[in-house]
Amino acid sequence: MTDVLLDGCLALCLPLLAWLVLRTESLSQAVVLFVAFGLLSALGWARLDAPDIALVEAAVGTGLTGALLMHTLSWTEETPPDVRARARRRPWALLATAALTLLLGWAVLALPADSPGLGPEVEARREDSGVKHPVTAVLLNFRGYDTLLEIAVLLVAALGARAVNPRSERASSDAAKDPLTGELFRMMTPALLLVAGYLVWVGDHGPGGAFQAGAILAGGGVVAILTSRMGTPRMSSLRVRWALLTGPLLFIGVGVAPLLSGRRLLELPEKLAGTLIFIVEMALTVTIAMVLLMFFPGTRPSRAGRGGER
Amino acid sequence: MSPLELLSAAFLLAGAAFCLAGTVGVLRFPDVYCRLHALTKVDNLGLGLVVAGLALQSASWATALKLFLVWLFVLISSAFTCQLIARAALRRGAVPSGGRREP
Amino acid sequence: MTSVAALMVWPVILPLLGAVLALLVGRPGVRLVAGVASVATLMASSMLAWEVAHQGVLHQSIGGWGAPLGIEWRADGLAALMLLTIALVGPLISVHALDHFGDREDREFLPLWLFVWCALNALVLSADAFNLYVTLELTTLAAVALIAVRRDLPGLDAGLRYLLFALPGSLCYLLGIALLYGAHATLDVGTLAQRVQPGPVTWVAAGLVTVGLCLKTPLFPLHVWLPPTYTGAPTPVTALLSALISKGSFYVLLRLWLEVFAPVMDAQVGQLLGVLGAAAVLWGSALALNQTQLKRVVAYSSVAQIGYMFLVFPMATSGARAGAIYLVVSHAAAKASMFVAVGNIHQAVGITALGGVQGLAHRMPFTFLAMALGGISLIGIPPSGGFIAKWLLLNEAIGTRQWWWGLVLLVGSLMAAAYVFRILRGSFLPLPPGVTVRSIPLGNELAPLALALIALVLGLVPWFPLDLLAIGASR
Amino acid sequence: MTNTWLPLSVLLSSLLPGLIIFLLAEEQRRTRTLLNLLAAVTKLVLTGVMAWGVYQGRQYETRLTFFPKADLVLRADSFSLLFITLSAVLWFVTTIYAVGYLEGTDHRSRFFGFFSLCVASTMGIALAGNLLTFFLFYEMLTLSTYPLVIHRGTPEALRAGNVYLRYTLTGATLLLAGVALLYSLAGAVEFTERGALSAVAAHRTELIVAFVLLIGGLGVKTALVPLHGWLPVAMVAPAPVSALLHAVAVVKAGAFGITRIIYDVYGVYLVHDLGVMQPLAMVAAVTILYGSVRALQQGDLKKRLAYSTVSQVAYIVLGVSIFGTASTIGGLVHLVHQGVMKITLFFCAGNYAEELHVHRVSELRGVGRRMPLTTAAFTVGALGMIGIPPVAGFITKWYLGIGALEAHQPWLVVVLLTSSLLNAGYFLPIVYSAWFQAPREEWKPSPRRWEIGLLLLLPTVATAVLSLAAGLFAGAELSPLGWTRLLTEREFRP
Amino acid sequence: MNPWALYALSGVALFSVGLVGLFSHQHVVKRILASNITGSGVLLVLVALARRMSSGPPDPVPHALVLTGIVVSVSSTALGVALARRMARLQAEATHLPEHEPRSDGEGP
Repeated sequence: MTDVLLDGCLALCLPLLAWLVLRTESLSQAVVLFVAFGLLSALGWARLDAPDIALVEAAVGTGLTGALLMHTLSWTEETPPDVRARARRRPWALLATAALTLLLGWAVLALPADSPGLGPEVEARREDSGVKHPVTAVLLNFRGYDTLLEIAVLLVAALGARAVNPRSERASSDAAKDPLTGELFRMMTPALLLVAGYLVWVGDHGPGGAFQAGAILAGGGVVAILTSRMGTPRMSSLRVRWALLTGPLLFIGVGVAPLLSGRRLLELPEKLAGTLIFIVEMALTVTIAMVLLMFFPGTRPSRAGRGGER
Repeated sequence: MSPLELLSAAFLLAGAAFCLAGTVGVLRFPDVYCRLHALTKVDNLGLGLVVAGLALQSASWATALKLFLVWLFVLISSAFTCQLIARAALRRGAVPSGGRREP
Repeated sequence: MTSVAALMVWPVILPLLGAVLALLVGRPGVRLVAGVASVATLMASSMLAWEVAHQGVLHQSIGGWGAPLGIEWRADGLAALMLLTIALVGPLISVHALDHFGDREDREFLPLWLFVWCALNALVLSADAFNLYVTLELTTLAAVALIAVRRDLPGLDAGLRYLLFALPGSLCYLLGIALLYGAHATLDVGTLAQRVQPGPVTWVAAGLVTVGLCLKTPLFPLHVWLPPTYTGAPTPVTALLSALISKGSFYVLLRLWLEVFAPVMDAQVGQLLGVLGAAAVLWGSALALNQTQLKRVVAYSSVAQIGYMFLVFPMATSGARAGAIYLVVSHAAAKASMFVAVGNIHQAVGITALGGVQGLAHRMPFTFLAMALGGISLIGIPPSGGFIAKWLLLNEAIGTRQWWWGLVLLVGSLMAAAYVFRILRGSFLPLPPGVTVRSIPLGNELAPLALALIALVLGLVPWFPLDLLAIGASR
Repeated sequence: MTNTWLPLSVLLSSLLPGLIIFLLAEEQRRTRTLLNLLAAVTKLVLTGVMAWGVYQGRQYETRLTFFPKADLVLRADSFSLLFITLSAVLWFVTTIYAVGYLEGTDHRSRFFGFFSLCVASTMGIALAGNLLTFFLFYEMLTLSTYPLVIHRGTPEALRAGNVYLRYTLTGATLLLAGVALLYSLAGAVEFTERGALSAVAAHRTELIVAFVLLIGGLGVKTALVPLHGWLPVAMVAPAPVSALLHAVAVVKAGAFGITRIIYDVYGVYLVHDLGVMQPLAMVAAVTILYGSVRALQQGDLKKRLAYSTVSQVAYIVLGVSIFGTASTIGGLVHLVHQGVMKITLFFCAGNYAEELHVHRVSELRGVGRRMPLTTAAFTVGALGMIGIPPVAGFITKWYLGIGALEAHQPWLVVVLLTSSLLNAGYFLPIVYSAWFQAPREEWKPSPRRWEIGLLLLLPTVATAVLSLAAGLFAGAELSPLGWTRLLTEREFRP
Repeated sequence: MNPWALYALSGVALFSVGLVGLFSHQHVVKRILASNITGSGVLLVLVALARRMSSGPPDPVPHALVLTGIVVSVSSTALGVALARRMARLQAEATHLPEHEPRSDGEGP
């Protein structure tokens, strides 16, 4: 009974919150509401027995995205007023939303109510995949090719983001000397590394994996960037490029290597599969962390700083 | 209900009450510094109580330890976040209101 | 598995590897790496096409897991033809881009283009509905980055516009796929084709997939983003967008529609798509006629040409399929050559208005020859790939007793002739005084010509692509 | 025994030089001229060989795969040879003429490139062995003539180009629709003597619709009223272009196409049976009269010749759309006769314009003393157009008249006579004033300049001689008339 | 009603809210937010569909798909935000310093 109440509440709150996010006139409020929305949906994932997703959602979908959007607002405030969000009343919007929801809901309710999906198939072949956690098995082995392309997506986004904002800005050097944040990093860095390593390792048999770990690592880095302790990693640095690209290269190598022995792309030998997946995941963790960091182009120099710059 | 469960329930309820109080504080307090105060101090306490309540119910020590770690990390991060936000506010010239609500 | 099926790996992996290595080597070697990767991918694509032509449809299960669990690749004649098109048209555009961009953009353009190439090849080969989503997204994001690569205001605006239309498109597609997965517990296109039944799930899913892909392609009336995006993007990128990237989503739509949805959908839906296509032809052509900027004329022409492709849906015969694909391929070559030629003109005289072509026919003969040949293909006059496509569609329209689509084709051709010759005829006028013509590197003049010649050759030996297309065609 | 190379070679003998000429620099005058002449001579020789072979009953066919189920066919039959020989001969003389005419002007590489493409397309049209192939070359012809029409690059030329395109592309669209309709009925209809559609003769409605579309499409280039509007406007093109357009390439391609449709696609019996012949004959008759009347009103020499073309080409259509051998012979032979005579007239007009800057009819007074050979050639052409023996035009009208009577359509004789009177009305005054009126001041024959350059004069005289010869030796076996009779007898063999 | 159906309907509603929002707002940030919401809706539907059997573990395939989906949506958000930021900056420079051509990309990546 309480379960249904909780689920119902959550299921109702999510769209309402989403509506609010879009209705709010103030952009910063909207972003804050969006973060709240993300956390609430992470709760939803957890309720649906999807702890992997809850983790990623909380860390990446909400944490990093929220930070990114918040960070952007500090720039787009300068947008001329005519492009600003205008809360125009659109009576058709509500109507359209309702109609669309009904239409889609009709289809959703017509779906079979108790399909196991591909669960049994995954279960049957899980032994052969080299990992015990079914989600990791799907992600890195059964559908590893998706993941390979997804890494390409990340690289492209990082490349694009760096291409348009190539400067790696740090507001002021005195911020870097701030004892408080220095202390924070001294405390956090080992913990972050530990947690990230743990998440990759645990991904073998439980919720966790490269994305979660990469997100954790990136979280630390983002705080460093936002507090001006660190510049955004730059593509011009060879070390950054190696950190970014070792993972993909390794992944491609592991994917292509089976071809040499007459196997198919990404057809990992059963005995080695677990080890190979672990190595690739370790390397990908670094890649993912780097990519996520590259999304943050540093803090905006304060107005006074900008004045001095010119 | 065993005493342990009762205790756990009490912790959880108290934690929830603190969290509620913290939220009310964020909504009602007049300036950014007071709100930070409500957010960090009260919520941390609330979370601690919730963690304690859950730890009492947990099956193993390992789980209890993980719960405790969660609290610890939140404590650290909220302390720093609070500090950072307050400093940013100060730099932008937000003046403590001295307890009065702005009109 | 046979080593032949392993050939499918390389058209996807080589550009990906090339992109990663190009990023890694950075400034000094990026051109070299990209060049090697391009040649290698071209060879891989040709070899695969050759094998398909001789051995028929090829399959491969990635990772060896097999259909419902793993991801399947399928290379039929259509896929082989698309691979060849991408491998011929794309590098020619990128050759033009090399001179168009500076050193800095090169380092970003080349890896991004290789990512686009990888994504498109992956898209063409994939037989997995979700994998198609990932390839679509990879294409989109790489395209956005390419559009904005010059980081000027028009480019950024164009990139954002494209992103914010393409994203909901992908999401609609994904929701449709989610519904299909919910109903049939598979993502494999072939298996889905066997399992779909008429019913609300299929209808709504088909609607979502169609709307999503139409947003990305785009089909009238969802085309509003196209003209500003095509105009704002750097010209080589516009060429890529129009010639190849927009074809990716159309390809997916064609595949899913003909293989999965058409048998269980009401014929009226096909008619609706046809009506929208016809509207796109007329509306796009009419607007192209009213533009004063050279690039906008060519951009609006894309709206119209995409409209033709949608005429396949009401007819839904193998002949119409061949016609639509023929149009996809010849339009890729012809439109790329037009855009690249426009880029040359802009580079030479710095004028973007339609009148800028005045007197240039003799200064830039290859560019204008390319423009003329490309234009002929757009109109659909022989000898050109465009004519073959139009001919096939026209025959199907008559054969299926839907002569009104034939009428649309013919009227559209006349309108196309009007806007193409509007560009061309100005070039015969004498050069206006005060205009200086900067010289263009020979490579930049030859790139559009080579593209136009592809369109021409498509009109001269249509039996080869048509034979190839017939391999693995379902009906 | 079938020769597969010759038809293709005939086509390539102008296509390849055309493509090479594009690549030549403007200054490479000698190379270009040499190439042009070499190509023209090659084509003449090849055509001669092929004509002799066909006369001996040999087969010439090049077949290339196009679609999986339809080939590109180039085949030399007796009808195509009629047209090819005409084109090859006239191309040769026009090339010489054009070299002289364009001496020292801009963009000659472009001109001669498209000129060769234009001839190549005409060759393709003539050799096409099925409807699809015919259509491909027909469209190529449109594209390659457009740059010739707007060659001068003046706003007026561009406007003319627009009109030209509007008409021809609309025509092409109609033609395409017709071709596609027939294709869906009967495949890539091979041109066959006495028709290729007997298998689908039951689809009367479709066949009639297709016929109307095809004739509508071809009628544009043929300049049948009311589709003739482009022809007078296209007069802005340089004289050799006009000559070629009127005598060989464009207008003739249309007339040739109509003949092919009636005799080798539908078959004359089927067309007769469908009841579409009579309306076509009426359209032709109207065109003949309308063209003549309009020609009478023109003060501009080239415009007058243009309207005369409208009227003269309709003779061909009239001939083939009357059911009967004699009229068909008249129509087909006029394909050749009109070409030779009209090209003579255009050469003359070009000579007058080039040498004396005379464009209007009224300015031709006394020109005969200044340019006697040109004027003599003009006179031959004009008399031929009117139909006065022994010039070739007489043969045409004679056979047409007999054909009309054979077909029991005496009203057509009235049309022919009226038109001849009108022809005389607009040609004879020119001839008269050119010879017998006092020359204008500035034309006093000077010792330095008599007549005009040889490159312009020789082709003019040559074609005039040909016009006369075709009439004088009409009885010979290999004369146009003899060839046409052979052809017609096969078509009407039951 | 089954819990999965509740969440699936909620996801569908999110999708609709986001999609309509995407096309009814002008501001870039709002539109990016809307597209994120749309994406969340789709992913929620997928995860809900994985939980349709009341007993046993959920279907892991949609979970993997959703993980991929989240990464893709973060990537596109980041790219969109990067473009928006650059645009805002160029516009700001154009309004603040009209006499200067905003040319500040001295440093390559």
